[in-house]
Amino acid sequence: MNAVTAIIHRDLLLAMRRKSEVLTALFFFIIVVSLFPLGIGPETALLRTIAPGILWVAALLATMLGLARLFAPDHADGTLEQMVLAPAPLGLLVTGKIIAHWITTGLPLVLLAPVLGIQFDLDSGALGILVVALLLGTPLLSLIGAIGAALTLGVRGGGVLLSVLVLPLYVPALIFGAGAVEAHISGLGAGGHLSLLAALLALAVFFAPWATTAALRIALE
Amino acid sequence: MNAVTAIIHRDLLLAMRRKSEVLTALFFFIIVVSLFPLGIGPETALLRTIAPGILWVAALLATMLGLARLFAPDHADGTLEQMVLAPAPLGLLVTGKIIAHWITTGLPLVLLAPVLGIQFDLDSGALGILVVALLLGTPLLSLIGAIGAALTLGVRGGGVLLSVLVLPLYVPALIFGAGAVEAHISGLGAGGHLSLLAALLALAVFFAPWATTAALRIALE
Amino acid sequence: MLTATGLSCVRGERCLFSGLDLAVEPGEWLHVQGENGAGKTSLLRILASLSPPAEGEIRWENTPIKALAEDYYRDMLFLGHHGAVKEDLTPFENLTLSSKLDGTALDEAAALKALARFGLRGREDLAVRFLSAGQKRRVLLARLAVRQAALWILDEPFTALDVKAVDMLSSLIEEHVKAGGICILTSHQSMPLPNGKVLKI
Amino acid sequence: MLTATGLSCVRGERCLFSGLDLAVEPGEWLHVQGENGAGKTSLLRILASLSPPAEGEIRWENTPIKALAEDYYRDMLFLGHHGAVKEDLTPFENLTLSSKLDGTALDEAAALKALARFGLRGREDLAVRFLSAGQKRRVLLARLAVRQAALWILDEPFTALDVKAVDMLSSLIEEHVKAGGICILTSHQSMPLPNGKVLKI
Amino acid sequence: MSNNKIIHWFKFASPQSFYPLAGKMIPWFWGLTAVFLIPGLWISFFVAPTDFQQGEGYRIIFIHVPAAWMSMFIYLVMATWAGLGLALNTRLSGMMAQALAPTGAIMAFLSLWTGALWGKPMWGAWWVWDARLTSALILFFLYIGFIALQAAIDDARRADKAGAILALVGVVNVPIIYFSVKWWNTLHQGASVSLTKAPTMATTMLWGMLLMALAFWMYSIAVALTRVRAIILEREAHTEWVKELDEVKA
Amino acid sequence: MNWGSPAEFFAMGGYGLYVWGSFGVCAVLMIVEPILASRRRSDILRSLRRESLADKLDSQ
Ligand code: HEM
Ligand SMILES: Nc1ncnc2c1ncn2[C@@H]1O[C@H](COP(=O)(O)OP(=O)(O)OP(=O)(O)O)[C@@H](O)[C@H]1O
Ligand SMILES: Nc1ncnc2c1ncn2[C@@H]1O[C@H](COP(=O)(O)OP(=O)(O)OP(=O)(O)O)[C@@H](O)[C@H]1O
Ligand SMILES: [Mg+2]
Ligand SMILES: [Mg+2]
Repeated sequence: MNAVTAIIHRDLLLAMRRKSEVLTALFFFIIVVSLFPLGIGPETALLRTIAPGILWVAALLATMLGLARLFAPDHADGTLEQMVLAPAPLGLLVTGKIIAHWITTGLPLVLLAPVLGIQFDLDSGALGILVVALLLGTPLLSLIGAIGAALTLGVRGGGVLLSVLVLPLYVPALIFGAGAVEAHISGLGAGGHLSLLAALLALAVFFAPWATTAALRIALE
Repeated sequence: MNAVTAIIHRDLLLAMRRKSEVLTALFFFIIVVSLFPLGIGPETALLRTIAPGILWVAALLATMLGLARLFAPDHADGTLEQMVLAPAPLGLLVTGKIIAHWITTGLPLVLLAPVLGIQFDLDSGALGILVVALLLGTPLLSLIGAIGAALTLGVRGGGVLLSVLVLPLYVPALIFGAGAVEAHISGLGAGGHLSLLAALLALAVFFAPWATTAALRIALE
Repeated sequence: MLTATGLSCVRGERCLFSGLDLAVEPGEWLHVQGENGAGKTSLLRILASLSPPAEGEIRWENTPIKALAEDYYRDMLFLGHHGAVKEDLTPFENLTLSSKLDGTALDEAAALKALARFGLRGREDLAVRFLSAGQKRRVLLARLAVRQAALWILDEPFTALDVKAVDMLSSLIEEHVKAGGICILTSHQSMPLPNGKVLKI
Repeated sequence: MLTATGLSCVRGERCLFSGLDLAVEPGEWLHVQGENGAGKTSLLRILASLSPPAEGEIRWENTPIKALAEDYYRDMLFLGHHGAVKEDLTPFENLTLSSKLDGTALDEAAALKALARFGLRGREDLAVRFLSAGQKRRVLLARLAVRQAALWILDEPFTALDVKAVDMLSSLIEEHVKAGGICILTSHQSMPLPNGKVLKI
Repeated sequence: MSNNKIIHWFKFASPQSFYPLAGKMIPWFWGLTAVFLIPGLWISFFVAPTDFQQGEGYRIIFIHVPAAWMSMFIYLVMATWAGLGLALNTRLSGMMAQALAPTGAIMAFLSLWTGALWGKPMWGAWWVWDARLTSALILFFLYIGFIALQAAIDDARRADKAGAILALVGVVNVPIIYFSVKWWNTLHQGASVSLTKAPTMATTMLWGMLLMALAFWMYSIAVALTRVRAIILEREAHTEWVKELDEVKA
Repeated sequence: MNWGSPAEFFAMGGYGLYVWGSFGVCAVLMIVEPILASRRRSDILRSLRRESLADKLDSQ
């Protein structure tokens, strides 16, 4: 347990050392969201219908961009080798890294999403659902993403390959997440979608650290 | 001139060596475009209106992803130092690298876009305009992107910072590019938008390699 | 005691070595020698359990290291070509955080002392990326000095070090071996330390 | 002839050296020595015009190198800590492409000969990332052998090389200097070559 | 021109002589801020009549428009300083650009914020993706990019140069975004103050806006000078002249 | 004069929230920004003073 807090501490420290990185991930989210109206045009009604989809896709992309740096720097400078050789079980360390990743990328997105939602003229009920859905969804994105990051570690063309691997895996989160908000807007309850999202999250919490660990061991062989 | 062809040759060779990277940029484009119907829902009319915007945003993001790797590997392994110290003017070498980047990421997007356009039920006239707009727009994206890539070279948090720098600069290309297709669809001519795009491209061809070179020299100091 | 029997290593279609046996007792050190590309790094990574051998088995205190897993890691310290230092953190942070990961608590004074011992006085709070090549390696040496491990596996530890640092490291190894530790290392320079065995591949 | 007058170099708030003068004539070589972190790498990068000095001026054949720009680059070859070899390309491709960039055409036979001379026979078509640490450096030595440049600036060129390769490189430098070239290098080992000057910082 | 003259001219561009000069100017600019702000606020709240369409809500205009103007103006000034620094290699220019960026970003933010608070009662939406609004947003992003880039680079000189290139590239972008209004149907009001046409606004409103704009302008100068003094000290911390400063020796 | 009473002034004809929200945030930012800027200067001054003190002690 000590090792988990140590690794979370270290990763947060590193994130603070490059504060700009955390902030820019946020701005990336904002910018991507703002690009769509620029490309699509300004009609409010149209934008309101596609808002949940756009917000979720942007959240997906923002999480994904940070993924490439989840293990790669540790791999490049040999820290990952040292983690494998640390006396603490690798699975725990990996969980710690995923938690730190969520705190630095997922959580800020959740907090920011309502503001962007307002720009698309969503009402307060829809905003609430959006936040809950993201709160369930972003840890899921970090967990799934970690598997992809580990699989593409040290592989040529890692960055883009990573997105090709991970984005299809993100589709369920996208469908249920954006679906929840849309269901709410169109008057159906969002409950079903949200509980499915929660179920996926529970599954990932058990499964993803294990798969990530296995992938990391393979990458280092 | 010899040096330019040498560098294009080398970069294309490297791209072939990691074929997967070129392909995955394409796949990224396809996947991002396909995510939207998933997040937004299947109504054809709605999708048709937002198609140009989505295709352009996806093209922007796909180009941007590859940018991080435009100079970074050369920087990391010291090749960039050697380029600066090469007898050929750095500006020429940089132009060569930008051309190679466009051939490996921009051109495939142009070729693929009509296929994806068909999926969104665009008619053949609109598809033609889409291709022309992308043909003018993607080199512009590579040129502007190169400046951002050079500026963020070796900087902490490079990848995400890069997108925050570059995406706002991409906005004019996005507005005129997507605007051209929309203008055509809504019966206005696309000519105005296209000629603006061409003017921007001409401006960038002169200005961008110079700015990129200056940024590279700064990065290496 | 570390023993390996019948190790072989294949890279691509090339067999780097095969049927390699070795045994190193506590209080001994082993100098792995060979030309560039002979397979020294590959051997050391196999001994550190970072990559599996094509054939053969490695035992630590008579138990196969595969079965030991984390217990082996606790006893072993591997320093490879890569520094495993975070460029964005300071030497001090690097040292304390890596020892936390190793599960040993290191107090501030001990960390500062170890850094000062390796000539990093005044650089404790400078991000590692500003350090010179040799200073980066010195951060690793400080780690070597504070981590309690019976088995050291060091791949070219003398790279980039100046004469004084080479001496410091040599005496560090000597101490470690005298105290009953084991050290396996590669280096293209010769090392005049007692109790050394040489393995040529 | 390379001369530098009143060079000083500041990193952060630290002044690494100041008022440094040097002059190296054709047929001479200069061994820059100093402890880890003394500023050898910084000096070499300044001489190679990769970073500007805080003060002072560098002249090549009596013209300031700033004014020479590309003409200086044509006469000069810099090998730094980083290999400047592409890990994805083979040694052969690395060699031919880098000489194309230098504006010199290198035919296939010459490239293969240079690689073979440095013990890379049989590895010409293996991507560099599979090579051992020493073999990677040997690719660079091959570049040294084929590139015609009057001034060599080499930062720790002996790193990772085995005894045989160190000898080869030494004789390469000797040849170069005998033929009227200039070589400036850093190394923590001592080098018994004729016509050497030593600069301590 | 004689060499001496150049040196004389550059003297003011040196941090050493600018530092005390800025110190002397700051109180004056604060004074000017107050001089414009007090009558400006007075007109905004007590003289300008209620708008017959928008009621009292329109009073936001008295900070919205000055903030919007300043955000664009500061960007141009910042880019000019940055460009000068790149061309002439003067140390002070980069510091000025760096000192202006946060103020510009705050102005851009204020124009967005007040615009949003105005939009809700007037248009019924906090935000629309209209060209004017979007271009203000992009301008804000350009500021953020500039600040983030400079923050990410440790070496101050390198940060200055890199920031300068970005600012210059961005400046090409600003008019393009701004004029793209023409290709878009727009909900937002067009420029109603122009040099060529007679103002369409009530004269009291115009006066209020102009006074407030002047106040914002003076404020920006005062803050930027305060910040540049801090930046000068940070960067020149180890020079002799800083060590000789009274406030340091004390 | 537009206002009959202070209450009317603060209500802003029903737009109080929007008007005061704008002016309030504007005021806060414009008060905080100069404070932060001068704080930045006093921070660096403090460390400079400490350094010059240390120098003095060294030379003694
Ligand atoms: C978030 C929303 C808004 C943003 C980002 C924004 C941005 C701007 C900008 C950049 C300007 C300066 C343009 C110029 O002077 O040429 C401006 C001016 C102005 N804005 Fe807004 N605005 C917003 C909302 C509103 C709203 C809701 C209204 C009123 C219903 C409004 C009314 C005005 C007026 C009257 C001017 C002055 C135009 C002139 O006299 O030149 N704005 N705004
Ligand atoms: N895929 C492959 N195909 C053929 N040979 C390979 C392949 N991968 C690695 N090799 C060879 O395996 C060897 C790896 O050697 P290793 O890195 O262990 O050498 P080393 O003894 O540490 O050398 P150095 O002294 O240079 O560090 C090299 O000779 C390399 O050329
Ligand atoms: N920002 C900074 N602040 C303080 N000191 C710095 C900063 N950046 C670099 N340094 C110092 O400058 C020196 C750089 O040295 P350089 O890399 O030139 O050394 P070197 O002589 O090549 O050493 P080595 O033998 O280890 O390669 C180091 O001592 C480093 O600690
Ligand atoms: Mg090796
Ligand atoms: Mg060095």
